[in-house]
Amino acid sequence: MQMFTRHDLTLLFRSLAARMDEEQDYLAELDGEIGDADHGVAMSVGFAAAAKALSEDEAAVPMLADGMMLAARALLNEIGATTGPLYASALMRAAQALGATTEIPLARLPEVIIAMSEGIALRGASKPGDKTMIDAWAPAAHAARAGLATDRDVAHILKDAATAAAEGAKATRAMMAVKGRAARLGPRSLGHLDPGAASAAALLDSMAQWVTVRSGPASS
Amino acid sequence: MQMFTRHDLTLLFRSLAARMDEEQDYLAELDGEIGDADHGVAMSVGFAAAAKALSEDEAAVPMLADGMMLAARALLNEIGATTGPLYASALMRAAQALGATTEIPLARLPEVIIAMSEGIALRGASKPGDKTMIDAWAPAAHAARAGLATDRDVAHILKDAATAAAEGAKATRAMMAVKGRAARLGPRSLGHLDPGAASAAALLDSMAQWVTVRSGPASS
Amino acid sequence: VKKFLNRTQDAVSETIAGAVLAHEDLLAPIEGAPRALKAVTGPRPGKVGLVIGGGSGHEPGFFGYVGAGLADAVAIGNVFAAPPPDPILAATLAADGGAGVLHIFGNFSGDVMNFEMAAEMAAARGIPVRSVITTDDIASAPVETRAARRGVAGNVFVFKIAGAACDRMLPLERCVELANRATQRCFTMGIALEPGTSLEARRPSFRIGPEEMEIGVGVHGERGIASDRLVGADEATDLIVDRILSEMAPAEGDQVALLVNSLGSTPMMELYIINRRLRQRLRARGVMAHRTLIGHYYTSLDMAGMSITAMLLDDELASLLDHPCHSPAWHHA
Amino acid sequence: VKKFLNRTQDAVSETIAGAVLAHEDLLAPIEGAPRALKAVTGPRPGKVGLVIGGGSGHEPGFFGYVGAGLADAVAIGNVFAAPPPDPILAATLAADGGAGVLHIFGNFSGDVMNFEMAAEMAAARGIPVRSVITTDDIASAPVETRAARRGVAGNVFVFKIAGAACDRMLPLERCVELANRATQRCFTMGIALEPGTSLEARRPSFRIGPEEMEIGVGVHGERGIASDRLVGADEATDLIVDRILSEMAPAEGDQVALLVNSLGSTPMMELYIINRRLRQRLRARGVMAHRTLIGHYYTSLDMAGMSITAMLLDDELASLLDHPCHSPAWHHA
Ligand SMILES: Nc1ncnc2c1ncn2[C@@H]1O[C@H](COP(=O)(O)OP(=O)(O)O)[C@@H](O)[C@H]1O
Ligand SMILES: Nc1ncnc2c1ncn2[C@@H]1O[C@H](COP(=O)(O)OP(=O)(O)O)[C@@H](O)[C@H]1O
Ligand SMILES: [Mg+2]
Ligand SMILES: [Mg+2]
Ligand SMILES: [Mg+2]
Ligand SMILES: [Mg+2]
Repeated sequence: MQMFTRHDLTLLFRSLAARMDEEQDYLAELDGEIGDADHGVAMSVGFAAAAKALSEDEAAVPMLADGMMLAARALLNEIGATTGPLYASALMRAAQALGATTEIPLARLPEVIIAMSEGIALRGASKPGDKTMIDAWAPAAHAARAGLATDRDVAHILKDAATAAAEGAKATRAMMAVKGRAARLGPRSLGHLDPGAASAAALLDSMAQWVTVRSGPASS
Repeated sequence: MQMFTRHDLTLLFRSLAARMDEEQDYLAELDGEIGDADHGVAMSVGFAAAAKALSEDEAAVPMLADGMMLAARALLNEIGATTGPLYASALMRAAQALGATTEIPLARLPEVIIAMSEGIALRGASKPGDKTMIDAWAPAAHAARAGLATDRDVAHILKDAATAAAEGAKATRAMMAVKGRAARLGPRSLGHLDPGAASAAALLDSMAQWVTVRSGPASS
Repeated sequence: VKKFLNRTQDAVSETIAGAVLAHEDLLAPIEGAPRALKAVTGPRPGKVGLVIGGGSGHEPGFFGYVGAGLADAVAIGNVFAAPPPDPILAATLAADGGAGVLHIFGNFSGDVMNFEMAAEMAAARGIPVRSVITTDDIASAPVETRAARRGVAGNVFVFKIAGAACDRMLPLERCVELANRATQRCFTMGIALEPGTSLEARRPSFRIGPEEMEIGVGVHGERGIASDRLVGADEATDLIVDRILSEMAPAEGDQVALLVNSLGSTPMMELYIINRRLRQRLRARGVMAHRTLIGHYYTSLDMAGMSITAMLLDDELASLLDHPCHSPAWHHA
Repeated sequence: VKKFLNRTQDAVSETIAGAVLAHEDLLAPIEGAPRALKAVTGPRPGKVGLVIGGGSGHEPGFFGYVGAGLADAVAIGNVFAAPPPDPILAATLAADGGAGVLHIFGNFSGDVMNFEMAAEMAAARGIPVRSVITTDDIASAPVETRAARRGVAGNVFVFKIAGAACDRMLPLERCVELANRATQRCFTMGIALEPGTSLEARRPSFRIGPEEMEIGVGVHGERGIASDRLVGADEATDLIVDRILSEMAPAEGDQVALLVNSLGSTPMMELYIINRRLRQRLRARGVMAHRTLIGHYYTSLDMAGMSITAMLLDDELASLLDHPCHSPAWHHA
């Protein structure tokens, strides 16, 4: 059985950070349209800080849950903003899901997606349709739950989650923002992608790719 | 003998004001290059105020000298700046030259040019070559003096003065400013026309045209 | 767009360093918290501590309002980003005089979440924290959903009222009540002519057409609630004053405090021209200006634009407004 | 370029009207002189009157420096144009307390000529006037021809020193001497990133290339003495500090007053970043900052740029600098 180790956690976050770095300009542009143009730098700097903390303290903090907490705190204190508490909350809830262990079966990774989605929803009190990152996370969590129930291969489950997130993000274009900065624009937010949903879809896509590589050639 | 009356003074200043209004944008552009871009509005507003004062008080102030003083004061108090004191001083000296009379022979108009040039030179303490309006006024005054000595027709004398002023103004392009705002630019003032010289040339050209029309078909 | 910056990522830290040096007599660092500052006058035993904060890019907000008669400490976020809980907690500890701490911040999801988390952390350390969330931006949501509105330049007045209340040694509940009353009576609206420049991209984050202006902008370089045809100073002022007066509904003889604020690159000449019209309109309505602030009080990087804030006074608010204060951005004796 | 203006030709009058309304407690009109204002505190018998003035477009200059401990009256010209003699005379009469009047203005041909004419008119009415012409802009002429230099943001310090000297009831000759000492010890230099916008044309009066900046600009939207490659905040600061230090030649332990000034649209964040570097450089040289002003003190319409002024203090200047003042732009107790 393939395991997801504490070192994998570091590697996963490095991938996420690299992806956020790539997406920075695009996210900044999206946030410029209906927000304050800082979502790109927030995500990029936040995940870089999380990855750095995970790398540096890999030996000192061997438990997955503690690692997730470390990542949460690093991200939160690096960026604050809206994204800081939301993703910190996501990661803290993921930490609870992972528990005090140094590794878990790789197949349990969809649980992380479910936990993160719950953490964001709890902290942000937003529902699908509000034109926020929840519009990507909630369908991803749904796909993850469905996948776990049907016992599908982890790489495929994550791919399904990523696809659901991408579709969810795309759907925000037609929504009017109810939460966050864009809500003040009222109908002017229509026709624009939500930057937080876009970055969420990118995170989930990056996670799916990482798992695909990690789990080797697809088995189904 | 053709006379230059108090009403002619009003008409002359209306022509000068109209011309300064036409030149406003061009002068602003020149002053933008090596100064603070306000010479156009200063000349236009200043001569408009002088013309207005001369019109309104034509009956109450029938003497030419008093009219010139009125114009000087109106111009000065409308614009202040560098141009205000310089042209006020020019007009005050012209007032002295005209004296307490309601009209003078039109042929004496070149004296006004000489007086104005002297007034400017006295107030501004600038010499030809300093890249100022004196580079237009001094050659014009020289031409006026020469013309008076040779007993030429007044319209021609003023045309000669205007030509000399235009050439003097053109020559400022090659000069490095010694006086005024442009002096602070040092060698960077090279290659630019001096706005004050350009407006002086336009004033003198407008004066010559006015006299040509006023004195009827040329007699030489 | 060109700017006097070094590395973009150092801009906030360098700004804080420069501010502490410029205002050594007023501002002091807080040990171990590089993104928080405290007043040199420090907390007084028995005085409610006042902590303010928010993102950078609003200079002189927020550290400009730290000092005697104003806030005791400030937490400073990245550009247009709420500070994380840690500096807010550090500011709270630094401001604590044993009588509780008041947090005041604008109504933005980031600020609300981070201040909430910090308040919980402070409570866990035995410091009672109460929060007042400002909602003065009348353009940002209809009056029926006032609580959804943004907190913008009116913050300056709310800080002042609360700072004076704290300085007068009023108990925490009273300070909260007064700060809430101030924000309820603050009405702000902004108009932008040009967007601000993102520090990273060094270009405007959106475009405003050459014949257009944005109405109802906030203070984060964001779009307003609507684009409108560009108008002159008086008409632009009227647009705002109409909205403010209709919500404020002042009675004849009422007194207001005014803030005519540059959002960044709009120069003071234009603010004075706007103030002239603003006062004409108020006079016509029988409303008196008790005090006017005019200048760069609460900015949005280099956005070209302005906001007008009017706070409807009562005797108590007027007296608190007149209470002396000494901070980088607001001094009076 | 868009601006909050009504008719261009009304901009100055409307600015003055707005200023009087914003600062009713400090500024008052002068009967019959729409382009002059006086301090509400008025002249005091036996006190030397201080009159300042210059063109508009430098807001809060010049009326921002009228008030207790500062100037008694101000004459206001058109945009970037010296005021005519009449308003200067009116200001002089309004400032006269029977002990003579001090005129302070920057070294520009227009200001010199108009103030001279007004001084002659005042003298004819029996009011002795002495003039101090400021020349702090070190970029505008070499040190050998110091008297040819422009007077720019350093004016603010010269006004302050003179205002304090007058307020302390020193005789005219001493006030002149102190103001002259202040201007001799003031060193200013400015850098612009973008030109300002002429009100009439509503477009920049010249162009600065995308990779260039202008060094040694004044405060009238004019070009500097040279174009240079665009550099970061620290390098730009160094460029200025090198020039200032080499002229000022301070000894270790010397104290200076600092003004980090926005020329218009440069926001305060950048000024603080510049101040950080400025203080690093001064510290390395063993020079202490006695007091720092930072913000929009002496502007050039909406020019993007900044200037740094340092005034080398002695005990007397430091004490005058610390003297209380209350004006629209500078308050301290
Ligand atoms: N209450 C909320 N719940 C979930 N997501 C939210 C909420 N408020 C805002 N967001 C998300 O945050 C994104 C903006 O993040 P960011 O730009 O980093 O923060 P800020 O808006 O403070 O500048 C939005 O695009 C939206 O997806
Ligand atoms: N000392 C002087 N003597 C004569 N002309 C001068 C002097 N100083 C400046 N000028 C003229 O004034 C012109 C500028 O006028 P203007 O732009 O109206 O005033 P300012 O320079 O005060 O903005 C210059 O182009 C120059 O011709
Ligand atoms: Mg954002
Ligand atoms: Mg000029
Ligand atoms: Mg933000
Ligand atoms: Mg000028």
